[in-house]
Amino acid sequence: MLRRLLTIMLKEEKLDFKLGIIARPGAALANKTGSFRSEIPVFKLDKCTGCDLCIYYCPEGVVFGDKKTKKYSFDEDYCKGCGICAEECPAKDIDMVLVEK
Amino acid sequence: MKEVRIHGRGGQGSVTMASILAISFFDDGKYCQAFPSFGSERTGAPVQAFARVSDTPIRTRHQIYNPDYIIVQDVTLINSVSVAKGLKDSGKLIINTEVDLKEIIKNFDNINESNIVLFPALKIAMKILGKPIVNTTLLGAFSAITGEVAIGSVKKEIEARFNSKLGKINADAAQAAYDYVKGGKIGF
Amino acid sequence: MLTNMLTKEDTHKQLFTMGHTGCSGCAQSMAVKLIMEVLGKNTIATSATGCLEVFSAKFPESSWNIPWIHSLFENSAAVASGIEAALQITGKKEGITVLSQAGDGGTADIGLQALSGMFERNHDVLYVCYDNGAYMNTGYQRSGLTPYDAFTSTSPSGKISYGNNRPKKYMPEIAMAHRIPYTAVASAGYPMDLQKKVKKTMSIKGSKYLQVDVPCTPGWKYEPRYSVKIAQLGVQSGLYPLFEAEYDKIISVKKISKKVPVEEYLKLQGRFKHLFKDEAGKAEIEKIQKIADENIERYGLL
Amino acid sequence: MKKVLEGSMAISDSIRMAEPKVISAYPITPQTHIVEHLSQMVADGDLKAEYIMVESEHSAASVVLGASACGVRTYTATAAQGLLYMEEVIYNIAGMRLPVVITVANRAVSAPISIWNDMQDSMALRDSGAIQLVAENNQEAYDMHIQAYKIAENPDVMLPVIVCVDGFVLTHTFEVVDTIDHIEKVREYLPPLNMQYKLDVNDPFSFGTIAEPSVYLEARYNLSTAINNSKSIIINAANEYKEMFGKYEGALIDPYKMDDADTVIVAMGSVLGTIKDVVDELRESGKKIGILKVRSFRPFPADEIVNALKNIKNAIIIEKAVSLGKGGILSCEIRDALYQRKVYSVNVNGYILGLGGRDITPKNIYDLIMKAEKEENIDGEFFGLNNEMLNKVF
Repeated sequence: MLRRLLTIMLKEEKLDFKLGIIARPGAALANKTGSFRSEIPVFKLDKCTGCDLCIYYCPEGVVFGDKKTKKYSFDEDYCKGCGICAEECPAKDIDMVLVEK
Repeated sequence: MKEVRIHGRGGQGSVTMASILAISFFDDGKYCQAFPSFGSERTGAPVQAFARVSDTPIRTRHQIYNPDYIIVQDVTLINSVSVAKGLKDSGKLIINTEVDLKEIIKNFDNINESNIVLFPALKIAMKILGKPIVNTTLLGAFSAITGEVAIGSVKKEIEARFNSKLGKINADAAQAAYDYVKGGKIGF
Repeated sequence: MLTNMLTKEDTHKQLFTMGHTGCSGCAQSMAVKLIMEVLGKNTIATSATGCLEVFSAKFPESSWNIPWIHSLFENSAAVASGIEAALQITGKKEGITVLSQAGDGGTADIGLQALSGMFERNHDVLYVCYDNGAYMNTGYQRSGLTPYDAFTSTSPSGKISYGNNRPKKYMPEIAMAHRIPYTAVASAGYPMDLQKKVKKTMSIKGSKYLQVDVPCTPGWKYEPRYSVKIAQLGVQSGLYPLFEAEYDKIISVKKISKKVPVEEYLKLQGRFKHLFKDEAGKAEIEKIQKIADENIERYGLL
Repeated sequence: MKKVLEGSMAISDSIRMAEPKVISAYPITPQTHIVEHLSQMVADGDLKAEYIMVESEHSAASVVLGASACGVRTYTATAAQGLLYMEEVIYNIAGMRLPVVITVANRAVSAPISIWNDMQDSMALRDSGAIQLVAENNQEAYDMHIQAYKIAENPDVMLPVIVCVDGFVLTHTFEVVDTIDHIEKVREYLPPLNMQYKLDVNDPFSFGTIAEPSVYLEARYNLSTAINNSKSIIINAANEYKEMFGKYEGALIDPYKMDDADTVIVAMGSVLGTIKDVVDELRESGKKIGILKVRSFRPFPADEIVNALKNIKNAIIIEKAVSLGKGGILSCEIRDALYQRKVYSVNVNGYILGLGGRDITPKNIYDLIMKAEKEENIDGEFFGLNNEMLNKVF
């Protein structure tokens, strides 16, 4: 936290902490929310119909893929493992598995 | 420094009168101040307004307790308000009325006949303005009675305050009042 | 709203970006993401104090890739009014959406006065109320939009109580009573419908009110994966009618495709579990069913 | 040009000169005349601004907050309960470093409800981070508003400025005010607002983010430093104004006949005029008495006040406000400033008077001086109490 703060205070000249609590756009990307999860989705890419619902429904916006090739994936750095994608997948093509590390 | 207190009722234009008087003093090259009795004005309720004039800048801001001049816009106020309170010995109490001085003086203790000036502002206002608003008329009378302010300044500021036609007839009313006091030619 | 292909890099450029600290499964963050997709980068947003503000903008981080401001709990609409006025007077309003956001408490309770003022002045602002039915940011206290019988920490069920004893305030109708050009109710359960409504607001000048049902996993007490399912059941049961209005007239409703009893909706949520304990609870469920049936009748949902 | 102007007119005229783009206010006595005049100016096209008629002071402050965050010049005015209702927002305006100018037509606070003048309202905002300047007369009220924008918008300040103008006593009083004839000169003194950070779709930033314990202390320190450092900018603003317009009423403080004084009256606002008349009279009778006007209450000019007072015998503090449960506010701060700088030789007596519009006459001031010179270490004593009223049974 402090290190990130210092980076912004010292290196990012555009932000003068002295002029108030102002944050750079999209700076939240620095916060890897993957630590939130205990389960992780597995995109089986078997019965996928390319409906894109997993993209629509993902609260984090971490799912990406290609409607044509029906190949979908997600950003492990940020996925919080909520399981909505698996629950809502009409083809039941996503499984949630426990993170075991 | 000379101090003026104006008594009237909410809606009679006492504050307007005080401010026009102050600006007229300013036109005469004096320093001035005008302010209302602070608070919310209610139509019909007794109100006061104040004005000061001086050759030097006016800094004090207290209300006026010992005025040199008191102007009473509505004679009925003398029944309910101590309009003459604090008048200086050399001061003038100017009352808009047509009632006889002998009747009026009964209402006051400790005040000499020589301090009181009765002036039929309502009659003049009705004749010239056609309505019972006497503040501008009284300003003309004040100029003539006290000599503290030039009638030209008073008329100029009355005209500046209202729109052209209204300003003109109000200035006429002030002039008529001035002439009346000075024994002018208008026959009332 | 989606292109055929979305890459990982694309996802990092979203206007409401990942990295926020919303709960796992948060339907509100889903709604914000969907709304920002439609509105695009020429948007200036305000947020009232609440979950969204806290989880999206923790200094020095921010999930907002647009100009965004938080001031207070009750003044999101007034701050947005000021922004709109500043854009108008400087000739910069054209092509820019002013988005004012708050939760249900910041909208229907403490912020109602400022919102009413904004509506009355008809500022060209899209106001979005993320309705999760309680003060979730402070630990699930009751708000004016808490549904009947829901357990919250200040409307708990108890020996003589079945939870919140007042019906949900009809906030969209309060908005409509202001005769603003557009009022709509949407749900996180129906993203396309939500985005369609947001798109529509962009072509309307004046105040727009959009209320979005956003289930809350810790507040409603359900597993994160059910956020969409519960939102859909809210709509399909008739408890959360989705409609659009122009001025004071409803112009369209989202019909219920497959009507479900309210019980289906209630039983998935811990905030209603006290209704399933005894006979008296059943009577309460019937009352809730009556609310749903009245909605169905009133809005013509079937 | 010299004109006879009501205080409210003078203020609105100087606001017109400063050309704010967004004005928002909610009417409250005795601020009303100011916003009425401004509304008329906007209605007549004499001031090109968005005038937002809001439903409350809270929203008035919120509207100017939002507009100011977009980088445009803004204005609002209020009094008493209205200011207290705005308070929450003003703290935010300060914390977010937005240069809003706010007129407070000083009025007593409830209860009991009183529409009349004292300074309890603005005093309640003393810890908000807003700069507070106090006007003595309508001339100063006029000049001070233009200077307020200059101070607020200085890149090293970026804070709201509250201009305190005694309600009724100044706002409703007509007197001679020397106004500026050419708006171009004001534009020269007060160049267009240019904010480093603002709400701009081409350069987006997030404002008002949450600060965790690891950040908040530093954020408040920076805010505190900014307002403390604004002293030199207030002085520069007054000096530049003097150079350009030839008018000067002091910057942080303004001494009056203090050179050889052994007794000095310290006060703020319109009561200074009445005090000056009394002091002039006492001077004529040979009394070594002077006046110290405090023009900037926040930032508090502690060094300047101590320098001015350190060699005198008696300091008499006259204030129209009270800190309930403590006593005098100005007197307490002056005593603290002297003590902190190890000046123990000055006898500080603080008195509270004129609350709720109680008229302060020259005789009151004279009596107070005579009484104060015989007393020691008075801390916010109520002066002028009507004992009969205190114990009356109605």
